[in-house]
Amino acid sequence: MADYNTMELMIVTGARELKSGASVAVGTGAPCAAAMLAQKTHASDLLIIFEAGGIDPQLPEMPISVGDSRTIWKACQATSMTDTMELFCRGMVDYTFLGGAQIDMYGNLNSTRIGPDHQKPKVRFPGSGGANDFGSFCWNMMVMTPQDSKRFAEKCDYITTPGYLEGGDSRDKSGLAKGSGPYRVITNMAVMDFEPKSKRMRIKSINPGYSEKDVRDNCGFELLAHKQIAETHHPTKKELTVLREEVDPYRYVIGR
Amino acid sequence: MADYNTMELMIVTGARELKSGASVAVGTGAPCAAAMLAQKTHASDLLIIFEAGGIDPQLPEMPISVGDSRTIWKACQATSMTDTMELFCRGMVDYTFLGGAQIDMYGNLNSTRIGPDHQKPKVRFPGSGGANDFGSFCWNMMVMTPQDSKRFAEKCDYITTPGYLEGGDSRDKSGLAKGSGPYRVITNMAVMDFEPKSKRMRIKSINPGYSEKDVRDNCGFELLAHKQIAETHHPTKKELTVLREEVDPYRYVIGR
Amino acid sequence: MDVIDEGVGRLFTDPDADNARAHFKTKSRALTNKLMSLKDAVAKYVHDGEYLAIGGFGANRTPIAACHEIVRQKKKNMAFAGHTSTHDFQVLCAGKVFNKLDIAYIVGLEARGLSSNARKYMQSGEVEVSEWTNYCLSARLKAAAMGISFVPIRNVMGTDTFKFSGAKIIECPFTGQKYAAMPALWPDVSVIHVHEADMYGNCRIRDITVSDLDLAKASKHLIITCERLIPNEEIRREPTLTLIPFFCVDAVCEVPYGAYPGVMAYEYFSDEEHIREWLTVEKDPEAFKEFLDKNIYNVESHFDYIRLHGGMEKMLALRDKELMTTGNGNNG
Amino acid sequence: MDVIDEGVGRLFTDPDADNARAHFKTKSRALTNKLMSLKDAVAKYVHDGEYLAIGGFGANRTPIAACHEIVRQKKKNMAFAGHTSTHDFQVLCAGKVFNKLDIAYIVGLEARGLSSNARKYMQSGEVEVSEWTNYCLSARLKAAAMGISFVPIRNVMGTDTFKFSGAKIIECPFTGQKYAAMPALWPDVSVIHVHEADMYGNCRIRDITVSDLDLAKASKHLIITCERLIPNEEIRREPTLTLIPFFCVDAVCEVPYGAYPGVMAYEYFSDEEHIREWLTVEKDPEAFKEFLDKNIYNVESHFDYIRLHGGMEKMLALRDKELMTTGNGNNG
Repeated sequence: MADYNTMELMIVTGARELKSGASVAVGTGAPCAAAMLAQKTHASDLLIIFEAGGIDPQLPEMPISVGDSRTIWKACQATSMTDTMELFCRGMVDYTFLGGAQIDMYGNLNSTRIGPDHQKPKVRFPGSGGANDFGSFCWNMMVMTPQDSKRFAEKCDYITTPGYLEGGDSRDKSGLAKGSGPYRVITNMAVMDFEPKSKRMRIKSINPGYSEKDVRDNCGFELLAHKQIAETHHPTKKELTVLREEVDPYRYVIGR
Repeated sequence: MADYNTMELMIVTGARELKSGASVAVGTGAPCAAAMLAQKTHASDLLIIFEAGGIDPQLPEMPISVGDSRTIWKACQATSMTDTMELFCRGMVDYTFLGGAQIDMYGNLNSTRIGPDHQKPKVRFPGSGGANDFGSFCWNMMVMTPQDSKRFAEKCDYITTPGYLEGGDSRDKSGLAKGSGPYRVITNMAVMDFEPKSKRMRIKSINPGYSEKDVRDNCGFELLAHKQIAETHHPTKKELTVLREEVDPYRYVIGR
Repeated sequence: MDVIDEGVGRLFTDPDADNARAHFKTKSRALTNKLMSLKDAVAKYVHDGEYLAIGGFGANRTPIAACHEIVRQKKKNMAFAGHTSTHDFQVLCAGKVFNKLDIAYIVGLEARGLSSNARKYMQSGEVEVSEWTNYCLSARLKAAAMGISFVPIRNVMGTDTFKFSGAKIIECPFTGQKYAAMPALWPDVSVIHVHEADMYGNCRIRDITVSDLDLAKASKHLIITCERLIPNEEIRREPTLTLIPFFCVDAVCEVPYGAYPGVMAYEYFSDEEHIREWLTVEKDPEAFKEFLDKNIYNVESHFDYIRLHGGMEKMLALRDKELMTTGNGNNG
Repeated sequence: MDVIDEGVGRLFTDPDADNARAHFKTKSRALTNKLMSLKDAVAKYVHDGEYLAIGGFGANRTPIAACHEIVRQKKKNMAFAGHTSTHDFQVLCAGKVFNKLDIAYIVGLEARGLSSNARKYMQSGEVEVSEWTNYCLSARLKAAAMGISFVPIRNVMGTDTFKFSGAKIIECPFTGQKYAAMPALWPDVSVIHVHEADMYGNCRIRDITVSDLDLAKASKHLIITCERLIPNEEIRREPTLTLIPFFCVDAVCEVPYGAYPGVMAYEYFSDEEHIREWLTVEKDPEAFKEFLDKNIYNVESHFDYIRLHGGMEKMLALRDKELMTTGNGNNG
């Protein structure tokens, strides 16, 4: 078994979900690392999109902002945010990664506030940014996040970004794009997907070193589970080498 | 009295309506000649817009098409038709010139068909093109046309482009942009404007060589008239010189 | 939704945004070589009965070579976007390619006059029409580009252009103002002519863009014809110049002078003499039949067509005319 | 119009299209010299209580010099578009310039962390907020650019982002699909930083354009800051490069390094060291007060600010970093 840390495992796990010939819209940090890793390993034809307008750059290093000049480095196109958002709207974006202060069993995300008073919140976060847009339109929205029972909440204080809303067919009925929605939740402990009918989060695989009990203890709601819970695959040596030497040589994201 | 033909008079009359610091959207032919003449005489700061995307060109000659390359010759911008149409929509276009196979007393225009059967018309014309858009949004829509009693019709076979619709406040009530609408009708015989309340066409001035009777005999509906009908001003020597030597040296529009 | 009024014109395409998304889900995002001959591209992507749109503005940066190829391959029963359509319309009418038509501007060639053959076809009753305006069709493409089933605009209200359109009148939920709702238009296939493209379909246009950027996004399949192929490295050197990105594109065809006899900004001016020939010969049906055989049906390629009308010497002369220079072209 | 549901967020601007048209009717279309100092431009066009928007993307091609000037002139009680707003938001919060806020992205500086002072201000209850998303605000500007009072889009439905917005849910008249109607946003004044402009306001941007092209159209008044002035002849040599035309613009201010300490594509990279200083010093209110005096209130111009942080040597180093070259800058 190779020696690696949790962040490395999450990035590798995220990268493996990205298919060649598909498109992914990424933010800074781990999502960007996952996309870069996928492109440099199994998915050379992965189209990377930055919401601010960078299309298919040859990233020389990790961007600090989804709109900084690295996102158009030797890119195929430097366009507008309106343009990239229209890509989402037309169904041209297959994957994305989001995060948040809270996530519930239907994959709804809170990145706006903690506390009940909207005009005077206890804790104010950045808000949607592009997250609600990504979550509304992307075919397969993924969440990459550390897991604990406060973050994995019975009920979000505020739903910034739609998951499956109240589950079942509530997302389709809301008017959001048909067939889109949460796809994977990748944590330090496990990988979850969503049960097709109820749209509730369920355990798909558990990361090496963690038990089902760990996963359930660190979740504020009841998780469903696949009949057969697998063990999350270890990163390969090649994946780790590419991640460490080509994607994040200064270990900004994967840590020291 | 200078020696000039009717087309020259119409172009000069149209040009005089165009103010410096204003904007005009023009087609090919006489409208373009009028705008060029205005720009080269009293209205050096007239902004000329071509609907296909040409913004403020330094026209080296008359364009053949509102989208040909002359319309972007040394222009300030070569943009899209969507962009120029948005200029109309936002209220950034002051003047335009239109024509048509028929015009009625409210300035409604037909450039679509003659005959009752829409799917199998007796005579098919090009249709709206940008005309309905121009007529819907331009603050001051002008018509430059030869006058006869068939063309100046009691009722258009088909209203392609809105004038004041059924007169009175019917245009405002229709949903079209407030304060926009027909402004002048410039013919070989006279110049008309629109009575503010009824929005009916009325004689403002009569061209040299024509009588009020000529104007009325060559109109298929009853024209209102200003209390004092003026004589349309003659072109000045300077206007004629610029028109003939700089605007249309090959006499494409003003004829031989 | 309260619909206050609606036009009688039929919609020739489905405005449903989820159905369009289902198509775009299947479109490749891979950076693959899309080079093919124009002949193959038309055979592969232009199908009888489907909805066709043509980029440019009538005889300006219009893919006339592609229009000829569509006629040559005898495509039929198509629906067509008659949007700022002039010489392209004339060519497609010569082949009776379409019998369903969204009209903004047809039949005319602006200052050049009217096409008698196109007019005859439009007066024959063979073509089912819906009426729109230039901006209506631009807005319908914009809605499609935005992935929405309609966009509200403020023209056509109160006119027969509305009455014979497929638009509907609604009210703004914020102001109560009336708007004409324009249904999204997702063409099955479009052709756009550009100055430069790489083999993946990244395109540069040194000209007005008319509605082509929205058209590229709205089209389910897109054929690009280009004056010149350029390497992908050149695209990546200056990504701000890319106006159509590769993933909108299905086929890239290198067709120099592909807009001839129309104008291509900064490249060549229109061949007014030959366009006049089109307008004249149309008036005599027998002569027009011969003309079409000679210029379209019996030629192999756009180069053959150009050879019939002066070849490279003519192209140089048209370049001089476009640039207002005096080179070999004016002596050739 | 049936409104199915509506958010509780207040609209800080009037979405009425006719009222906007009445303003744009009065805007000059003349090609006049609009050059002035940034100080004069802010004094003339940025007014207490009005609605402000800032171009670029947070710390990318963002007119930070203008943000400093707005704070320096102690503008207050404004409404602000917190649209992809990061370091600009941090600067404006330092001056408490606004107390009404349309939020898409605020408080954070992306990968760099959060502004503790901005967060404090947002948790104080002093700011009235409406919630949106990046695309909501882009779409609201698009509607304004299109001269329409609303545009239908398909996000936010079912979430609290909708509930605390000023959007309304309607149905498509063609498909019955639900849409979130976004009200047009016409800012009273905006500032956009560009690479090159002429004295009339024709602008070139060699970068992603974010929402700036729609913002330029939507703004009732527009201040341009530019890295370089270029002659009008150069604009006319290549009109396809003009992204903002002169008649959208009210003031042109030549402000080299006007996006510092943010990044300007192909010109200079961001000064991460100094941005970190901002994030750190904010945590100590006393130190932050001194910092603001030193960096904003007691400086005359953006050049003075740059001199405080390394001057031309730093600018050369940031240029090297941006271009990934090794010139004098890395040795300076």
